[in-house]
Amino acid sequence: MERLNIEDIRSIVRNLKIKMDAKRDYLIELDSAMGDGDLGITMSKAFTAAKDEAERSAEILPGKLLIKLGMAMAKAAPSTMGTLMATGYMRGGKAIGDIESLGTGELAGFMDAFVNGILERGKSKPGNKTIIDTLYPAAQSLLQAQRNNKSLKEGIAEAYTAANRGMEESNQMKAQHGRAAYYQDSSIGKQDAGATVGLLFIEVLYEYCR
Amino acid sequence: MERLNIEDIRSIVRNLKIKMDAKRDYLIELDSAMGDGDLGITMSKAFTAAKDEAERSAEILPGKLLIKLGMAMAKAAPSTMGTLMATGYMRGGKAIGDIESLGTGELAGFMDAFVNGILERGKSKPGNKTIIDTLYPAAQSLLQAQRNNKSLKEGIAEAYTAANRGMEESNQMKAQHGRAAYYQDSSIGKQDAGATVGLLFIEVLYEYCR
Amino acid sequence: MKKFMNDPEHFVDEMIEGILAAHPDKLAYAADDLRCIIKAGNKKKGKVGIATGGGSGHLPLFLGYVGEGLLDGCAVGGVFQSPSADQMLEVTKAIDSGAGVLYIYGNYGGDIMNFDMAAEMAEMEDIKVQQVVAGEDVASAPKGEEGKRRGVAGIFFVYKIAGAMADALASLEEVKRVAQKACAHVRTMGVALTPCIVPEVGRPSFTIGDNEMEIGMGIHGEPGIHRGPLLKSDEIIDQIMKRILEDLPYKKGDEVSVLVNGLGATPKEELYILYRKVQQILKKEGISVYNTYIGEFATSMEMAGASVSLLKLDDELKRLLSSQASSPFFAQFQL
Amino acid sequence: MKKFMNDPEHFVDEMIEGILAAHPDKLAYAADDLRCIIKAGNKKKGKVGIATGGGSGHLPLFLGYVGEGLLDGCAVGGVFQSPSADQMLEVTKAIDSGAGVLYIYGNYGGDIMNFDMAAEMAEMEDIKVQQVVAGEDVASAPKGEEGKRRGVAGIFFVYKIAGAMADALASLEEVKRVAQKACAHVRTMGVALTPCIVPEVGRPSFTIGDNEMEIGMGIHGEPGIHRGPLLKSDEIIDQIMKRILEDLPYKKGDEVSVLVNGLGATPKEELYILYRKVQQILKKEGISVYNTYIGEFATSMEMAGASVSLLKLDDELKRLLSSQASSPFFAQFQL
Ligand SMILES: Nc1ncnc2c1ncn2[C@@H]1O[C@H](COP(=O)(O)OP(=O)(O)O)[C@@H](O)[C@H]1O
Ligand SMILES: Nc1ncnc2c1ncn2[C@@H]1O[C@H](COP(=O)(O)OP(=O)(O)O)[C@@H](O)[C@H]1O
Ligand SMILES: [Mg+2]
Ligand SMILES: [Mg+2]
Ligand SMILES: [Mg+2]
Ligand SMILES: [Mg+2]
Repeated sequence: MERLNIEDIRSIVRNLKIKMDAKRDYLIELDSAMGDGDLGITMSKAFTAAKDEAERSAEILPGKLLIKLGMAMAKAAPSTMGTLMATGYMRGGKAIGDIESLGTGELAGFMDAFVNGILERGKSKPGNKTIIDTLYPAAQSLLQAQRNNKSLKEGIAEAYTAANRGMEESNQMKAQHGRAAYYQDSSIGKQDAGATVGLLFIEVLYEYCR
Repeated sequence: MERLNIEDIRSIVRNLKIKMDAKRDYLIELDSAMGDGDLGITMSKAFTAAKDEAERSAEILPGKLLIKLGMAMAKAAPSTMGTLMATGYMRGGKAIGDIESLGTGELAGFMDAFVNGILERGKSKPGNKTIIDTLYPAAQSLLQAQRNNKSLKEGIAEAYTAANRGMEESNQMKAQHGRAAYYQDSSIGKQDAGATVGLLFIEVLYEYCR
Repeated sequence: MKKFMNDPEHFVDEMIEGILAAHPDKLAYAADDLRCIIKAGNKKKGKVGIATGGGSGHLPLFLGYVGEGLLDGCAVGGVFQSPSADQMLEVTKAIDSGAGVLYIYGNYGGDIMNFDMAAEMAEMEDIKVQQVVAGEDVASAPKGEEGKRRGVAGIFFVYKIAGAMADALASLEEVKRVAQKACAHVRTMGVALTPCIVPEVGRPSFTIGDNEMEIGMGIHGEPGIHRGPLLKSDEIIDQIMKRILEDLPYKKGDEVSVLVNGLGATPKEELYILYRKVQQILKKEGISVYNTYIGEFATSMEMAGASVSLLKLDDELKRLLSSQASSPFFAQFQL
Repeated sequence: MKKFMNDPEHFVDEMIEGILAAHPDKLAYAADDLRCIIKAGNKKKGKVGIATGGGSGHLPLFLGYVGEGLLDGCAVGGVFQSPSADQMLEVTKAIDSGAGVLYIYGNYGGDIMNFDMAAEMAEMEDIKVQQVVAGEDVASAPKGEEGKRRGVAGIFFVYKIAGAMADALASLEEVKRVAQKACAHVRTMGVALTPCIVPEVGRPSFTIGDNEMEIGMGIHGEPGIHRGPLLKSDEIIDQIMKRILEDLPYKKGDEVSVLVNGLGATPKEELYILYRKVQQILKKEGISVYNTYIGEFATSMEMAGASVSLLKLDDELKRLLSSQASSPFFAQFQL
């Protein structure tokens, strides 16, 4: 697969819902350790809403559809992660404009805007033990792949590797945002729930394009 | 010992306190099964108050002292059993008047008035699975002993036997009063906490005069 | 036993000290005894005094209803224990302004005996005393044996009605009459999910399975009419409302005030989920709701559970229920 | 999990249905969305609208403070979840009467992001919006990092003060100013004894030993500053008061309003035992108590625990605090 068209996006959203449902209890557990334990529920809700919206919507332009998915998620799951995800989809969708399919470059542009939207809404930056710490390396890796003219499949595979590395590194970070920040130094060494969601997000892309 | 004088009464009250303290948990358990589980606490409080009053009071007439003990108990332990006990002491003390010591006859008079006071205050009668079902047979037995000119020791021994028999019979009765009444038929076969207090009361007398 | 307390023996007295410290302009005590709570300030000349009393552990019952347009005094017992006749007498003496005193309390053996003793003593001191014993828990005795029923949360209505009547300077007989009318018009049934712990006992006086509930259980853990698996809340309310409605009975065209009472640990969120179904049933039955009270009105410390009470209104009861009232534990603007 | 409920998924909506059914003359909803709660009746011309919002499971927070002399609207989230920016916007539109809208809410990431989004959207619709984020839990971040502190029960004071100011038709800037002043003058610290269960999760999100307590724990179970064996209540208050007093600091000669808040399962009896010690300490420190609020003002469903909040008063705050206010969950006569 060289490019992702509107039907690929619908399939990926469906797969994201399946993945989040499957990881529901796991995310609850991670979020319970340093948060309020709802992340499994909200991610499952958010991506169910996104999938429903993707199926309902007759939209034919990827950018427009992605914005709508974000709006649906914002309504369905207004938690920290739900709101950040929604912001990411809306900014990412807006960034890719009216193109009909996504290759490495468009995906890189989408992910870059996605990450910047989250940074702005959450007033955070890389290194603070959040979802950013898996998504930002993935986006950077995609931008690099674009510069190197890598194929979509290659680009995503590298992004997945980068996200996995980000996940590992984030484990050693100290939480600065959200409920986890109250754990201060004792957050070091623990796995961040939001960063895990970021990794799962890239994982689904990777599994789809593999 | 042929007669109980004021110092005997002080000793018996002390022994009653010791007995109730020793049986605290047992009474709590019995009262928990068909009541609110406080009986061990209130009896311990009531007789501690009675003992303290007996030690504090310079009273030399048994009747007067017994009335004071009742008043002290009413203040210290105004639960069902505390109030009934208090009423018993006050009525019993009043009944024996100004005598200086108690033989079989005076004790029978005391116990008879004691029981009648409880019946009046509690608006109950024998056979309703209450403290009455151990105290009433004991009082009746003492009245009989008086008619037969039995010694105090003999009279009390017989009263203790009567109270024990009353205890057994009361187990088969159905509760009609207080919290236990809510248990209806399922109270049959269970041991009444108040009747147990009645038995302990006679038991202390018996052990003192034995 | 997870309680905020110091020595269990001082639980009640420290609680009262806290209450008096928090509301010094509203509450005071008589006869140098912290457990003889009375309204602060001057007595209203010619007003019937209303006294209540009962065990601690049920806040806002009982002393929480001492206030404007409510009660004048309360004898406070140990946890789940009656106060003493002595204490009731002291409260009676402190609140009597010559118009007599009405005792309103729940139908429990210990309380009855002590209030009886107190009434006898008060009469010896030339204070007119009348008594109204509230008992409206339909689960505690069958129809026809209403006199055996326990008093639970519905006593709130009796206080409110009698308090308003006394505030209007009605006679002792009149205040007693409306209190009795309120008693006759109110029915309650409850359900318990967990036990509670009496501080001095230190462990639950009964147990209830992890997935069990007991319908009809009393506020001291007295047995109810059915123990079984925890049902959906709508099903529980179906059972409770059926028993309440057919007991009085409450009929099509009636107008009621509804009290959904939490026993302690049950959150308000759940009380409103319960009320939702109560209201649906009343609507179906053609019974209209004048107003609602939803919250904690009679508790059992940290027991989880709830009860539903209905008061059938007529013009007089409605007028008395609507009047303004306030205490440190209860505030109502004129409805 | 012993809760009165039907399907956990409908917990919040059924709760709101119950609330609206119980208080139809007091509360309504906007935009055909039950979770957009507003005051029933007409808007007061020229009055600044005050909106709040936050997760469910904290009653009377947040919607319980929509009422006379208090707030005008509330966006209601799922249990412990922020409501959506959309819902906040709908509430904003419904309560604006031209004088602008003030958002007052607690310092939680999800709420901030959504209120930020809502404010951006409202401005696009030409509604003036200002925000005040309340955060006063001294256990949640050290002095010097006040901006990181969680908002807990003390937000009640901010609502009361801002609500009274808005009721007097002050401008948006003025209402914001007094709300900020209240925030600056209030400090809270709490202690938790047991966890609570989010209905849709079905099990406690944290555990705490049978004889343990956690001082400083947040209302969603956020970590506190010390977990250890359950101490006597006077010792707990000693620790809490020390931290609160030295934080602002509250000093000799100050006058305060005190809030002792129950987290859910803790009975009023215990709250008063806690207050008793609070009052003793304040007396010793030469800090006088203007009035007290003791009860449930911000809960975590069936969590056992409590918090203490102090509001340092000046003449303006005292005047605003004293004014009459009423909602289905809170009633105060003019002090
Ligand atoms: N300001 C922020 N910016 C980016 N990510 C954040 C921020 N705050 C929290 N997060 C992420 O959100 C995750 C928690 O999400 P969620 O469970 O939805 O939060 P909550 O339940 O507190 O609303 C954290 O693990 C972290 O990765
Ligand atoms: N009306 C009554 N007359 C005589 N005895 C009674 C009466 N009601 C209850 N009792 C006795 O009191 C006992 C319970 O006493 P207690 O625990 O003090 O009651 P409570 O805790 O309900 O006030 C019962 O076991 C019974 O023997
Ligand atoms: Mg979370
Ligand atoms: Mg008992
Ligand atoms: Mg008792
Ligand atoms: Mg959350």
